[in-house]
Amino acid sequence: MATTSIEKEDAIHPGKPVVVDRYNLGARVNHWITAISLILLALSGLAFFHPSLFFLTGLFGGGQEARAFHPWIGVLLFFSFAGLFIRFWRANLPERSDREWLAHANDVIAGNEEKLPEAGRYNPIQKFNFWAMSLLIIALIVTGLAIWDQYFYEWTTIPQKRVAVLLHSLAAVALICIWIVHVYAVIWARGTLRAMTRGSVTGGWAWRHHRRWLKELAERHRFKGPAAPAE
Amino acid sequence: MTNSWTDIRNTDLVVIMGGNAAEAHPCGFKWVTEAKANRGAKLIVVDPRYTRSASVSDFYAPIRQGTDIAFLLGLINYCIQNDKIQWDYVKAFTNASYVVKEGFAYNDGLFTGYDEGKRDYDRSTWEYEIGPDGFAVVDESLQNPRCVWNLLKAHVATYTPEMVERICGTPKDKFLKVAEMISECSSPTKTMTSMYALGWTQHSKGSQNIRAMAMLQLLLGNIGVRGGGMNALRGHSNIQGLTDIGLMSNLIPGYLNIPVEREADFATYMSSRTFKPLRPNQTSYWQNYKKFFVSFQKVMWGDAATPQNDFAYQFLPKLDVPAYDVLRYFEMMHQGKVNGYFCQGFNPLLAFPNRQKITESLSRLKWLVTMDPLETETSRFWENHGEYNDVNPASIQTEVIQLPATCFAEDEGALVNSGRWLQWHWAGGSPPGEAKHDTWIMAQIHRRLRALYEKEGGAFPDPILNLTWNYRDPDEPSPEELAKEMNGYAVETLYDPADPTKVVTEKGKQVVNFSVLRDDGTTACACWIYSGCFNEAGNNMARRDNTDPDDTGAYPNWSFSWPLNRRILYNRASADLQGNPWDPSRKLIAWDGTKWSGYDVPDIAPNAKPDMVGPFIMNQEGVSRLFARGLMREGPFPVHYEPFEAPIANVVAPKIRGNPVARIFQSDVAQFATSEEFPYAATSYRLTEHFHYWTKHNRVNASLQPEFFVEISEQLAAEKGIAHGSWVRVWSKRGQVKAKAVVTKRIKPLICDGKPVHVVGIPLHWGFMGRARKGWGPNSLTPFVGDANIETPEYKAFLVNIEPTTAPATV
Amino acid sequence: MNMELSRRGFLKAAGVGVAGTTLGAFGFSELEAAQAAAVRPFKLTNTMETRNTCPYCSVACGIIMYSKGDLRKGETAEIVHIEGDADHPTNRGTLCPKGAALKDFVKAETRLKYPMIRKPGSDRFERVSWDQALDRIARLLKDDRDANFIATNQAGVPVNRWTTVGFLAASATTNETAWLTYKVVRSTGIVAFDNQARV
Amino acid sequence: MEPSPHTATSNPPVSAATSNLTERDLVRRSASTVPPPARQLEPVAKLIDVSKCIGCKACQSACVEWNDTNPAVETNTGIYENPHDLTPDMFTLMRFTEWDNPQTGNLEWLIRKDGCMHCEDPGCLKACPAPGAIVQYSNGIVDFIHENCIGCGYCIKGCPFNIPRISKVDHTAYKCTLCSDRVAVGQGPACAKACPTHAISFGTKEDMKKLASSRIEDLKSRGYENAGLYDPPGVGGTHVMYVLHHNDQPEIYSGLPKDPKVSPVVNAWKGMTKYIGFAAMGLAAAAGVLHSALTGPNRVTREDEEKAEDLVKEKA
Repeated sequence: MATTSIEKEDAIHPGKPVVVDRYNLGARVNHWITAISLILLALSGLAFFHPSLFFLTGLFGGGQEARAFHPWIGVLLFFSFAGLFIRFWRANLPERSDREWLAHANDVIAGNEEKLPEAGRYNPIQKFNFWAMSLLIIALIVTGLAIWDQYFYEWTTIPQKRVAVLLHSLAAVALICIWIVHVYAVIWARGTLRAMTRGSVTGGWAWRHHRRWLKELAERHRFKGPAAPAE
Repeated sequence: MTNSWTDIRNTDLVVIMGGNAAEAHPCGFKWVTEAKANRGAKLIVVDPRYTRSASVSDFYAPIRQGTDIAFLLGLINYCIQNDKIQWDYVKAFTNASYVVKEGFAYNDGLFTGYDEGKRDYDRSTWEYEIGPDGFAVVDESLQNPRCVWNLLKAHVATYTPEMVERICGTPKDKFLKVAEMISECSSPTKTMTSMYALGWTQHSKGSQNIRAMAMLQLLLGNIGVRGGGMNALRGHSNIQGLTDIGLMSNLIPGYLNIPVEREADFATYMSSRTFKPLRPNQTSYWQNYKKFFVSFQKVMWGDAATPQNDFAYQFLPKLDVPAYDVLRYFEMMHQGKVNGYFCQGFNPLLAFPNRQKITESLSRLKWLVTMDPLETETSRFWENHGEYNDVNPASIQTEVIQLPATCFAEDEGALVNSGRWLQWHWAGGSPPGEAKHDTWIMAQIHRRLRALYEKEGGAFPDPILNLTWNYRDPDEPSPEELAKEMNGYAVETLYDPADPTKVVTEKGKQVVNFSVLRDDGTTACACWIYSGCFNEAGNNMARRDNTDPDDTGAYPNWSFSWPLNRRILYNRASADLQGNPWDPSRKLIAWDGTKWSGYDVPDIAPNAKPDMVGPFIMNQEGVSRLFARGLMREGPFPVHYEPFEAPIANVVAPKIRGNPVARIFQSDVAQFATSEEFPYAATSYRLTEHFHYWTKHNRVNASLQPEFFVEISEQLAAEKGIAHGSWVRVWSKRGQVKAKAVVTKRIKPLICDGKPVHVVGIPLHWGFMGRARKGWGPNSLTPFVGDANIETPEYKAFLVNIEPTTAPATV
Repeated sequence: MNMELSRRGFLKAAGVGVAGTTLGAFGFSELEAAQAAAVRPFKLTNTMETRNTCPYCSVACGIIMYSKGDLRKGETAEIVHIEGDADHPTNRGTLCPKGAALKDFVKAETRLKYPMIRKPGSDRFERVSWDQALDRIARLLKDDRDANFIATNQAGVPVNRWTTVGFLAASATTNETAWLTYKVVRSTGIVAFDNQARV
Repeated sequence: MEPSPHTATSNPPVSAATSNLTERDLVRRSASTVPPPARQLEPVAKLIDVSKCIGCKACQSACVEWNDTNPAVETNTGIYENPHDLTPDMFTLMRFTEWDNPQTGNLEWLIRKDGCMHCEDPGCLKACPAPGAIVQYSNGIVDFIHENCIGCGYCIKGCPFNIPRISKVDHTAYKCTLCSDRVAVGQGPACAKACPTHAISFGTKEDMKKLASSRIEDLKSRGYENAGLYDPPGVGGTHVMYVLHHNDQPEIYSGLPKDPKVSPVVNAWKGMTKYIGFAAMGLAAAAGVLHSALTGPNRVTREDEEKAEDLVKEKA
């Protein structure tokens, strides 16, 4: 049984129901900064992506403002996501069991989790999302800098900029798709959102979705006081 | 210019040599491109650099600076050898057939009469043989060995294509191609125009450069015809006007002369100015000299100029030297012999050679007055600008008074262009601050000086106290009033000499033109050649009717062209001895059996018979001069002399350094370098993005060409380890400059007398005032020597050395 | 005064009629009421035109200066634009890079505005009034002329010259300025009189 | 005498003139659609005859003065180009190339006036995301409307000629407008009027093509057998055309593209990518909705909680 899927802050609060700490305050703040940045980036970026969405620049005060804010938000996103990455990259390393998990894709979609191998802190789809986001954000920041003419015009040639802007839009589309999956998954798997709001999940949620993680925590006696409140 | 800018459209071949019209006169150069586009004209450029003119040429030939005479005499030799001469023209309209006095000779680079001690000639043998009838002897068969034709033929025989290559560095095949193209214009129906500028004048033998081309043009029959001529592209907007009005040491307006000491009285002065015709029936228009002179004196001193006092002849100064030209005067200043100096719109600190000497000279003045619309380096010569003007203000005791003048946009009056058009312009803007018109400033200086003389008396106040000053507002004479003085007016009512009852001009009225001027004091006229510009018909300079019958390019009703609104000088020469145009498609004027008429004002009496009166009416002979008589100081024919600083010795006269009659001051001789010390041949020039030292004050032009640079060949750059765009130091025996290096294919080493010669090009637009980056001008490097006839400094050919360096300290 | 010219007649006169035709072909003869234009408003509208000549080289291109304010009505006039005069036979509206930027010569930051004097040994100019400057000049001239005027040479011939003060005239002043300068300078006996023609 | 036709040479009007270029005359408007124009203006063109150009930079000077720009005073870097490149304050630039003609052995100094080509199929307009920031009039002029520009620089990527530049001052894109304000009142562009040698002419495109053919004939007679007109079809032709002495190798003129077209990358970006992008995002969202509908939410059950409690009890 691998041990890497446990984070420092993870802990079980015995009680009824069992509550499991999943994300501490730092992780949650970090996540939400990232999330808000991403949403703002998507809104401003989509405004440039297609004329029918140009009205979205109004959210930022106008086209000039949207154009000016977008790359700075991108920089924020990059560093913010880097924080998440440093926190969670270990827990997202692929494992042998992931393959077996994925082999039951039908059961994943159908929600027949009982038929799946027990997942660790993250299941393979989450891991995929994590790595895809990481790679796409790197791609976006690199291509974004290449087309950030205000400061980096001289750094690239125009043909490079053209490729960059194409890749940037493709990467953004991909990222948005992944984001949609991510958001959907949170909504679909009820009880998930509180992990990023209150920082904890119920034992049942952990049992259902990340049983191996829960077992491991229990195994290692990562218990904290009785029924812990949110904080 | 003998012709006008708009006439260039009529040409078949444009030769740009000694100039760079595309860069220095772009809008005039338009007419070259028009001739090319519409007539299939060709353009030849001969220049040490492949210029922007060359970039649109049909043929480019390189030449070493300062060797134009060899090239041009080579062309003359080619035309003679290949019988490419417009014979009818040459025989009828030049002095080819005139027989020269016994005793005249040319040997080893010198003509007869040279005095090495005086650096001057006794020119008495440089004359025609005068027959018993008092007229010059001619041999129309051209057989006489002493006739001009045969002397010329012998004189130019040295300048073979091989010799041209040896002196000029122009490859023989390129020279021959140029010669072939040019010689085609000996046909009466093919015309070549010569466009030159300071590339020919700024040499110690500049006048002879121009003469050499003029001779070639005469041999080809290209003077006085449409699309032909000798076209001096003058540098400044009114340099022609200031020359015409004679703002020079030795001139009176209209090319009259200030007396010299030996002309103690008026009679003596006039005795050498009778201008008797040298051939029968000739006009010799200068016979009217006295009319023009007396009318000038009348306009100056009015009632104080009377027949009894020889029209105030003694009010004029008399010269003890040929001229107090600027080189002489700065030499005097340097010697501490000058106390005060005025610079009116002139920037000598950057315009005169050997800047170190200029700075020292200005520092020895007691006072300096500058009048300019802009900050000039001259008015701040005492101010320290680090390396760019390394002086100590505390040690300079010159008082400097800087007066703000208006610029063109705030000023009204006429400017004379290269084509002699007097174009009136109007003011459209208000002057900044307290800036004043030059006319106001000059009037104030006069009025205050006059008041002091009235009050205190003093040295010979008469010419000041009697100066005509009857202007409506004595504090600021109006441009119209001044223009009317130049046109001239009747002091007394003028009657027709042929019919004394007939009034020609009422007293006080403007004269119609100079034909009515008198030598008895009844007319006043400031500048006879301008007469007609502002007569009773009004201000003819303000005319703006641009109709041009038959598209000849004459535009006869646009402004006024001196003399008499004539657009092409010597236009009588456009027709043959019967008065028919040499080229019917380019008719200018023609003889209809009783009179001359056509598109231009005939440059001859309208009833002068074509087979009798020669076209060159200002010459006593009535013909043009291939042989200049004694009018040029170096000799009646041009000779190739090297610049004072030359990379090789004179091939045709190895013992002679420089021009043997150019004036040199003893203090400057030590500062002439040899090619051993300073191996590279430098030349200076303008760039199209700038106008002299003015436009560096202008944000737009400063951005178009921001920083001082020098141009060198890739070969020299490699030899010296100079990188493209890096800093170099260029120094001569007189000073140094630092500049960016433009390494270019457009300058290539030339092989002269077997030796490679590297050219260093130094443009002239930077100083330490204004908007552009600080820099230097080539005058930090150039030698203090001028042309033998007119003292134009030798800016175009001198020696320098060059090496990589670091950027100047920023100030 | 300078606009009573034939300039609108130039198209006919100089055979550039095609230009007129060309313009017609753009549809400019239609003068229907237009919607708000997207293009920049034409900046010369309601300016004053004055004919002048480029002060640089001797091609002497015709120029038209556009100003706010009319000098002829005694108003202060500010030049806002300068362009080639299309009616001029030589330049036909064209201008070189210097001429095209003439406005910035007129408005250069280094235009002089006030008389200044730099005292001997000083490192700066000081502003003075015109009267102070001109009286000073007249005094300097008078004193030097009286001290150094040469009335006769050794042979007793009147020569009436003054060699210790020189006058260097310009190259771009008008004929009228040149002539007045000539009068004033010549009347004093100054012989060191020269101009830019020599260089 | 004048070759005809050429630049409209009459002096500009000073009395109020009606602008002839209105929104009604737009044929394209960036990031928007326009109704078909009520009238078709005659297509115009600027013809730059490189063989007549003397590189004097009068066009640059006139352009600065007319457009009230403020180019910087830079340095000399060993070349004649100044400013060193097009800038938001320099819409046109003389580019100089010293070229040794291998056939003749002669040096040729090729001087090309660079600036907006006013493509019939403008890449900048195609790339522009801001509605109405770039417009094209039915006479062919492609103009930037600064009020609508957001300064994103997409036009730079869209342009096959590397022309637009973004101002660091107002963060909008600048380029030659073909002096649309002048053309609108019947004047030619400032550069064409100033050009001393009439190397720049302006008129109807048809007339300019005729003028070009007479120039090409002249050049051929002078030995430039490859002289020709540069009116690249890859961008639908341009409303700024060149007469080149060596039309077979336009790239020797400071890199004038031989067969310019809007980059396929740009076409992919502004074309397929949009559809694919919307499709992908839509699919992702739709998949979610569908999945949700089919499977319903994935809820934690009471049983799961108990299991967890059991586990905790067991291990605690």
